[in-house]
Amino acid sequence: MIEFILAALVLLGAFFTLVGSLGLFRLPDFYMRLHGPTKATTLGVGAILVVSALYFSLRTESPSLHEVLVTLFLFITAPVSAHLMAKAALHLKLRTIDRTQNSDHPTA
Amino acid sequence: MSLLRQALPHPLLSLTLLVLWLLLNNSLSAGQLLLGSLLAVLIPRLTAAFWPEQVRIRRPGVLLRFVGIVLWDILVANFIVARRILGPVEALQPGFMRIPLDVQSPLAISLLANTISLTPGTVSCDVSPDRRFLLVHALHVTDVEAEIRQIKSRYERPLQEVFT
Amino acid sequence: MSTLAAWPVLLPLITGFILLFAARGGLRLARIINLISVLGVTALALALIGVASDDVHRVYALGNWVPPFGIVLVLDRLSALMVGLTMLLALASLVYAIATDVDTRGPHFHVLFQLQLFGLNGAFLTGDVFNLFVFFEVLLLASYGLLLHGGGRLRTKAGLHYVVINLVGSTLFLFAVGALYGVLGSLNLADMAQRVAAAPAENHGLIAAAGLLLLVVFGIKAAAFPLYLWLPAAYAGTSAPIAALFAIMTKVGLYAIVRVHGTLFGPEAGALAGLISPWLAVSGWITLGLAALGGLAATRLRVQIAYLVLASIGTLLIGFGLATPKASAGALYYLIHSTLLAAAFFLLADLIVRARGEDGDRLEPGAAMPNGVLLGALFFGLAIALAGMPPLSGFFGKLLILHAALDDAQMAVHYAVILLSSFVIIVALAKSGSTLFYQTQAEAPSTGLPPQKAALPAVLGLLLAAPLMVVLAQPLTAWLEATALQLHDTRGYVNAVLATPAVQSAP
Amino acid sequence: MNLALVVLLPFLGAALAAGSARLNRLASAWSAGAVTLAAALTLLPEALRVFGGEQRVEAWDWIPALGLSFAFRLDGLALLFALLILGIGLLIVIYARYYLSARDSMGRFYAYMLLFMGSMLGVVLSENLLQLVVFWELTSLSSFLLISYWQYRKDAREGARMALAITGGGGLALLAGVLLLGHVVGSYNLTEVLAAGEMIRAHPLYLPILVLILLGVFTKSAQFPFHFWLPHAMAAPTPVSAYLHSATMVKAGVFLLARLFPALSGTLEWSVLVGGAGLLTLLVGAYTALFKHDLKGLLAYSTVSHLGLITLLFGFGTPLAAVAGVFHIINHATFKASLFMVAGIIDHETGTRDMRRLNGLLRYMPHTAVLAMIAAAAMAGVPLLNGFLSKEMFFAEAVEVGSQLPLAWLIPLLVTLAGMLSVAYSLRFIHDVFFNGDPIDLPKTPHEPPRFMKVPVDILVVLCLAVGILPSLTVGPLLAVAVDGTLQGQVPEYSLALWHGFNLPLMMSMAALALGVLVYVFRQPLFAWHERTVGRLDARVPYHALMGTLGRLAAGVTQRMDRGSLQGAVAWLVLAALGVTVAGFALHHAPLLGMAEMLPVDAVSLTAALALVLATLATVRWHRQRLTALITMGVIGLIVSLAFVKFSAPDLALTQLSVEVVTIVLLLLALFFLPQQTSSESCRLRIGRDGLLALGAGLGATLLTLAVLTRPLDTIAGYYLDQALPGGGGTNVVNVILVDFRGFDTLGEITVLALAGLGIVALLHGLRLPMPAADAEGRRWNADGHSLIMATLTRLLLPLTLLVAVFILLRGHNLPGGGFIAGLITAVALIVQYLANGIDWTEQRLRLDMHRVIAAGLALATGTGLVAMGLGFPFLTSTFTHLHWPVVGEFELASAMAFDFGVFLVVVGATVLILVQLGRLSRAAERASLPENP
Amino acid sequence: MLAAVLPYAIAMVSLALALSLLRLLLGPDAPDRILALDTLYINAIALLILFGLMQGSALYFEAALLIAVMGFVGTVALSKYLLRGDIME
Amino acid sequence: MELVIALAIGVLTAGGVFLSLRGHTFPVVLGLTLLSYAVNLFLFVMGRLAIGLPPILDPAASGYTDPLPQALVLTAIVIAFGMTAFVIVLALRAKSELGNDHVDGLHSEAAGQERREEGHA
Ligand code: NA
Ligand code: NA
Repeated sequence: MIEFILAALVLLGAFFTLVGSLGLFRLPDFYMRLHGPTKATTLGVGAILVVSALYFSLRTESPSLHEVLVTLFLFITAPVSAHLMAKAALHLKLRTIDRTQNSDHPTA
Repeated sequence: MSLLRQALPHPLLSLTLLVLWLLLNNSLSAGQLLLGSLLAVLIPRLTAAFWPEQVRIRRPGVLLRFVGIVLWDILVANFIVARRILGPVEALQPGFMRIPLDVQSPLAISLLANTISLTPGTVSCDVSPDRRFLLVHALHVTDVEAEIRQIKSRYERPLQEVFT
Repeated sequence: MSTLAAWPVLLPLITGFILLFAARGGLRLARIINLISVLGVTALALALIGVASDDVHRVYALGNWVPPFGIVLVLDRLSALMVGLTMLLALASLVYAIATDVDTRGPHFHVLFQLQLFGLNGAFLTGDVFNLFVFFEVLLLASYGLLLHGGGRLRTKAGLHYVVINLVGSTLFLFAVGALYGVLGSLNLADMAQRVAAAPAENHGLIAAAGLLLLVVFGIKAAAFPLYLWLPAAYAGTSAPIAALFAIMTKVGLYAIVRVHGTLFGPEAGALAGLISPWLAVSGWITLGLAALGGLAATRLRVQIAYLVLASIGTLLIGFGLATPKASAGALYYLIHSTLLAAAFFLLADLIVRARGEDGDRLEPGAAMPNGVLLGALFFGLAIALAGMPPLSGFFGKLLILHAALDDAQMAVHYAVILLSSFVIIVALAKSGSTLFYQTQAEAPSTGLPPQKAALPAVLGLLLAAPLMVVLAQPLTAWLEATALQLHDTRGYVNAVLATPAVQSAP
Repeated sequence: MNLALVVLLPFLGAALAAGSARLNRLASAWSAGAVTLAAALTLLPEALRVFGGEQRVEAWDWIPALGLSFAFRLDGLALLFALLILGIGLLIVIYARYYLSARDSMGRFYAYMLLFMGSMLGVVLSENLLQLVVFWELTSLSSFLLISYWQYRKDAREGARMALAITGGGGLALLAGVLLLGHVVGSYNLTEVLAAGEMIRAHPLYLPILVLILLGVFTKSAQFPFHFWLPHAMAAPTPVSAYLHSATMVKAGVFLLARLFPALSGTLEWSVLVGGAGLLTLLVGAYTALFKHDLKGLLAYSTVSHLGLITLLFGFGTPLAAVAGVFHIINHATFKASLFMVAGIIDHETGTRDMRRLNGLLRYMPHTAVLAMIAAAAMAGVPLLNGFLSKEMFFAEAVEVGSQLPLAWLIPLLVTLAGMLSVAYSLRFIHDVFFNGDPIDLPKTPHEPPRFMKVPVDILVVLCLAVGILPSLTVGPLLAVAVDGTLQGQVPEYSLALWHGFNLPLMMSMAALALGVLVYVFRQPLFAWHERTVGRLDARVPYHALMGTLGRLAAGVTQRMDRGSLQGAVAWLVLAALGVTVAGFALHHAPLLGMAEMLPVDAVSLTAALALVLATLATVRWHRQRLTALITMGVIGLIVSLAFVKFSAPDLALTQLSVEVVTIVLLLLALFFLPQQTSSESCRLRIGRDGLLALGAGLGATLLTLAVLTRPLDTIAGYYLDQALPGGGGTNVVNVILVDFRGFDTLGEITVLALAGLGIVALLHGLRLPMPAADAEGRRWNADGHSLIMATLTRLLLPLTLLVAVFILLRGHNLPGGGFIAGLITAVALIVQYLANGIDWTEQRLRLDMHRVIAAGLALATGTGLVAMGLGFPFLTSTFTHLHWPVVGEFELASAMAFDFGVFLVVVGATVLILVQLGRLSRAAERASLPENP
Repeated sequence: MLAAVLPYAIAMVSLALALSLLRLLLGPDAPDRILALDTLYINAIALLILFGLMQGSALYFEAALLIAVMGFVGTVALSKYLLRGDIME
Repeated sequence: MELVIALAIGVLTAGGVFLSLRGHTFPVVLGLTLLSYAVNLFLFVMGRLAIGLPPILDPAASGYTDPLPQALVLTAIVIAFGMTAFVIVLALRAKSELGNDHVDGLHSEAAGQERREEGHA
């Protein structure tokens, strides 16, 4: 059972990681692409980390929770990265796709 | 009290550090506890200058609830965003949103921006220089005003309650 | 285990960080600390030459890990000689730098100076190929700092070229060392030599390629053709005391060739014995030829001296390329001579530039110099020495190499190149000396200054080597012959290093 | 000891003369005279023993390995020359004291003079041939100094350089010849060499030896075609011309011919080379001398001619010719030295040496005129003078040798012709100067010189007469020992009688005298013809052409190679590396690849490799868009880190990742001050060349890698794996190697880092660069300096990151991590504060002098090593122990950890120092008002 | 079971890596490339953990942690460069 | 696998050499960095390729890869970092002293003239 959960979680994590990159690859403007990695990857990596934690805890029969730290750091740093990249894109006045609402984005 | 303040300028931080240390080492041994405590005291003191102001957490219960909501939202958001990414691009209605800010402390603003970036289809892009608005980009938004209200009630209010 | 080999390396490092601690203590303190240290290590280095004269390889196993597993320092005649030479140069260079206030023209001169010595002495003493790489990097980075010390247009450009070329060189070094490790499985020079000798024939091509790649690396440092292009501008562009100290820099490359290739591809190396000799000879011929022409073509004195340094390298390559103890002894004699006197010449050039004022070191007639007779006499002496004319040391060095070349199959080429280039150099120096000192414009007002009194001992001290090496030629050449014999006895080296025991307990 | 002293005394005297000139102008003249006398007196007892039939040799070891000994030899030949050098030297010392004017430095003159004297004595008294070469070159050097004595004169400077180039260059050839000669004989000592003539002449190296030595001889003795330097050496003060360029130095060449006569002569090669050069020189010199209007020019070419005569005599190769040669050396020295002194007196007293202006001086200086006439007559070979005797012997030998050749009359005819010319120019020297009407427009009114200026000439002229009239009584004994020394005992029968009967040589003499007078009488048409034809030739032309070609060659080659181009230098370097690698494989006929098994490829690795290749190509393709290239480089770094993980190197992965981050920040800091785009600079040709080099290098690296990886590895690694735990106390073997087995490397490595920091501080010192006000597209920079969100969240991160750093530091000995990685993490944590909050804000909170942190790190790392030394173990010997504390439990303490902490400190200090110093650069910069690349 | 799916997971993450790289190469603007690099770093974390699971070794965890701790610094610095030019003021 | 690694090293080397031969400082620095990647990988694989055998002692380990090249590469990475830092700052200094960022401080036409002034021929 636990094996099954682990396997499913691993595939889920890998899937979200892939989706994040897929978004990065296929979405039409920078601001939209920004969503792929900043989100999908958090869960993608998160799920894989959970598997790792469970796997090593079970294998060594002592809790392996340090994986939490990776998630913690990612949760703090990924938004900072996204924020600065977006700020840079705004500064460079990167084009948005036409249907973007408030694309004149009243200056923040 | 002041002696304690000197020894532990940021007790919450110290506690966090101790927990993190034990997590890092995957161990609860006495030695690691001792070493972790030592670091939990030392590191905040070494970095005290970078944190001159006290971080006060008013309502820990609200905070915990907030964290739970955010984690749940992240989980859900991933599926939503995944569907949107995999779905037809033409169906997406991206847009910018200007969220008026009620929270004023830098930490609270930052945590709000952070939360927004981590949760459903939104990324914090910028804070206005006067700290009165947060500019957010949404991957798909149909009703901007509703979305803004949702964010303010779901994330900003709890944060305001915790950090004032 | 004798700790003697360790101190010439450790003391400069220790002085280095003491100077860094004392950075707020002011220039005076830094000068005193530096001078005391250099004096002390010089005395030690000279004592080590005496110690090493008993023909024993003194192996120092760092960290008490026996070879080939740990890093060893090996004090023998040759390494002692090189360290001694380095320290003599350092002393003269430092005295001159202090006397002329060169050390005030930028921060950290004294720390860089000491760490330069750390790198140099380490490179001369180490018995480990990768450790040699590390010390090369130490001495290079220190040399970058010193070379650029004081700034200025030409200096910066020359420095940039020197740095980039050496960085590419460092990459090659790692390629070569890596390949050697990949095929031999060891980094200790003695152990590698054993493994080369025992290598199966199918690995010979790979070993040879890696060995020759390493030769290219050392060739950059040594400034052997076609890798010398950094040298003229670098030596001509930097400050005088640093140019003087750099006289040892090219010798590090030569030393590395002699030590590493001499050991790896020495007489015991079977089919790979003597791998590099033909390469050294050809490179030496071209280097020497180009250097002589460069010296003739130079329109600035310091560029000309830089080409004289290059000429000495060409001669040394020929000498070491002969690969006989007799030739090596001669080349070592020439090495000592050219190192000390090239350094003296750079210092003198600086005094001449100072005395010529606005005329600088351009080889054009200028106003008469204050103390022109003294400077002219010193110039004449150094020109004779470096052109290899009697009665000073250069002639005898060349003579020793020529004499050793008599038995070589390529004797005719050696002779033609060495003698023709000597001729060109004589013509070049006669021209520049005549222009600088004879062709003065009496009516032009001099804008120059007389030499600083405290700077002269540095020049004279180095210059003294020229007659001294002639007068003391008998004991000196005897010592160098023994050194060359020890150098060519690779079996002795290998056995001594690999038999080093660990220290069992504290005495 | 005496012989060595004879040679060394003048050298010591040179210092004395230079020094004493500071006291008194004339003191140097007195000391020079005294030293010369002292040397002569020292020689005296030795000379007497030579007259008694001995050959004196003194030798001390000098460089035994070389066969070079400090050795002197005195036999008849050496004695003859030594006497000439000292005797004429003394006369010159006296003469020069009056010759030199008040503004000439006497100290310098006499010092140079004595230097020369010592060198010349060294040449003639050397027993060891290498030592002879030493002194030989010294004569060239001292001659350079003497010719350029009046250094403000262009002709003096150029004449000196020419003389040095020709004679110094010849000296180099001589050196080669002597080395070969000694190699053949097995010794450089004359005693052995002179005894080995047979063997030398039979040796295959004989011809090269002969040619090389003759190059030395001919250049020194001004033999055609090297003769032209001598007339230009006449720019020297006349005493120098008299001494060096007639009596002594130019005789060094013929001395060597005489010296090596027993060893080298007697072959066809010898006769052709020596004789041919001598004959040509004899004729060319004599002919040219006739047409010179300059007194010294005439004498110079006459000297050339007489040197040719002597050379020709030695070239004849017969013992009798050698006798004549030695005899003529003596005679020429006496009459030519006196003639030069006369020329000097005339120059001194009239202010010119131009024979077209000098006329009728007999009236003004009768005494001098008489001296000149006698000496000139000796030169012309007039009977009752010494020149006649040796010339008769010369004619006799010419006839004798000529008779053995196919055209028996040719040589006698040619030498008679030379005799005729000699008579003609001698006559001109007398008639054109002392008679021939009145002086024209002289700068000074001529009169007799001071008494003592004439005394040396008096003495020499008396000698000419004495030898001419009573040869056997005067020169006889000296000539006898000299000939004995020259021929090493094989002395032939010869007679010094004035009258040998009415024979062919006498008729040749008479003819020469008569024809010479005729030529002089009918000189006008001859002079006119000469001016139109031969006079336009200049023997210097080939020399200047050669020197010009050499100079152009030098400039051309140097410019082509050393063009100050970094690209060229790097291209050479790459080419060299490629070349030797290929050669290494090619020359050893070993297979390129080995037989070891390879690992299978998996899809992920292939993807990663493909990504690496793409990123590399992108970096190269976009290197001109610098930011883009920087980003693609980041990809490469990441994939390299992943490769380290894949192939079992976690420590490396951690290190590479940390370094990557710091490098990006570093390059961005710098990029701000550099153009953000590179202008297109390379032409197609260069791109093609560089592309080929790059391809070659890439292919080379690939093959080299494969060559190694397809072979088995037998390494010392097993030792480290075995010893890491019991010996080093750690389970992370890489870390144990770094801090223990090879801790010395690490010590060097952190020194490099420290040096980089210090070097950068030095480089940035005083550096000011304009700061662009806008980016590459001309957009002004964003106004918001510090993002609130970033600042707040990174401050939150600081303690957390430091905790991670401590974690990584402490576990390094046993698990991936260690001081270096921890140091980089710490540095990055601090750098982020600088990025987010600015330098001022951060520095107010971080009061650490990074110099001291570096120093402390180095001190700690070195200190752990020194502690071991203090305990009697080698530097860096480590120790560790496992402690059991109550509550805490068991833990390990290792000295290597202290070392690693030193590493940590240096890394933190150096990294922060480097980045922050670079960041600070914008404080010193002025904001430019306009973008750099509009 | 885990062992059976790991190769697929790794393949997916590798594909993600490739897509990110493509975006990096395609751009078109500097922020796109920076974002792609940032994503590559995150992908690498996933890959590292998966590799650790595959090898059954915890030794690769610190590499992932390090990326989480320091990976954003490059992104931040690059972005700040676009914004201000002077990244350390 | 060895072939893949060898090719990767080759491509990095080729790119590094090509960029090192450029005429402006920044591309040269990039080239040197590429070269250092190449050589670090090269040096690393000289201990041969091994998957899942990190040299961390563990009773359960099935074997270890050669730790020595790893230690060498670590040293080499650090040194290369120091060198890169130095050379990039030197590039700034050169730009300040020479007026532009060409490695020879000038554009080709002026080169000859300047060389003569520098006294090389
Ligand atoms: Na969101
Ligand atoms: Na800045």
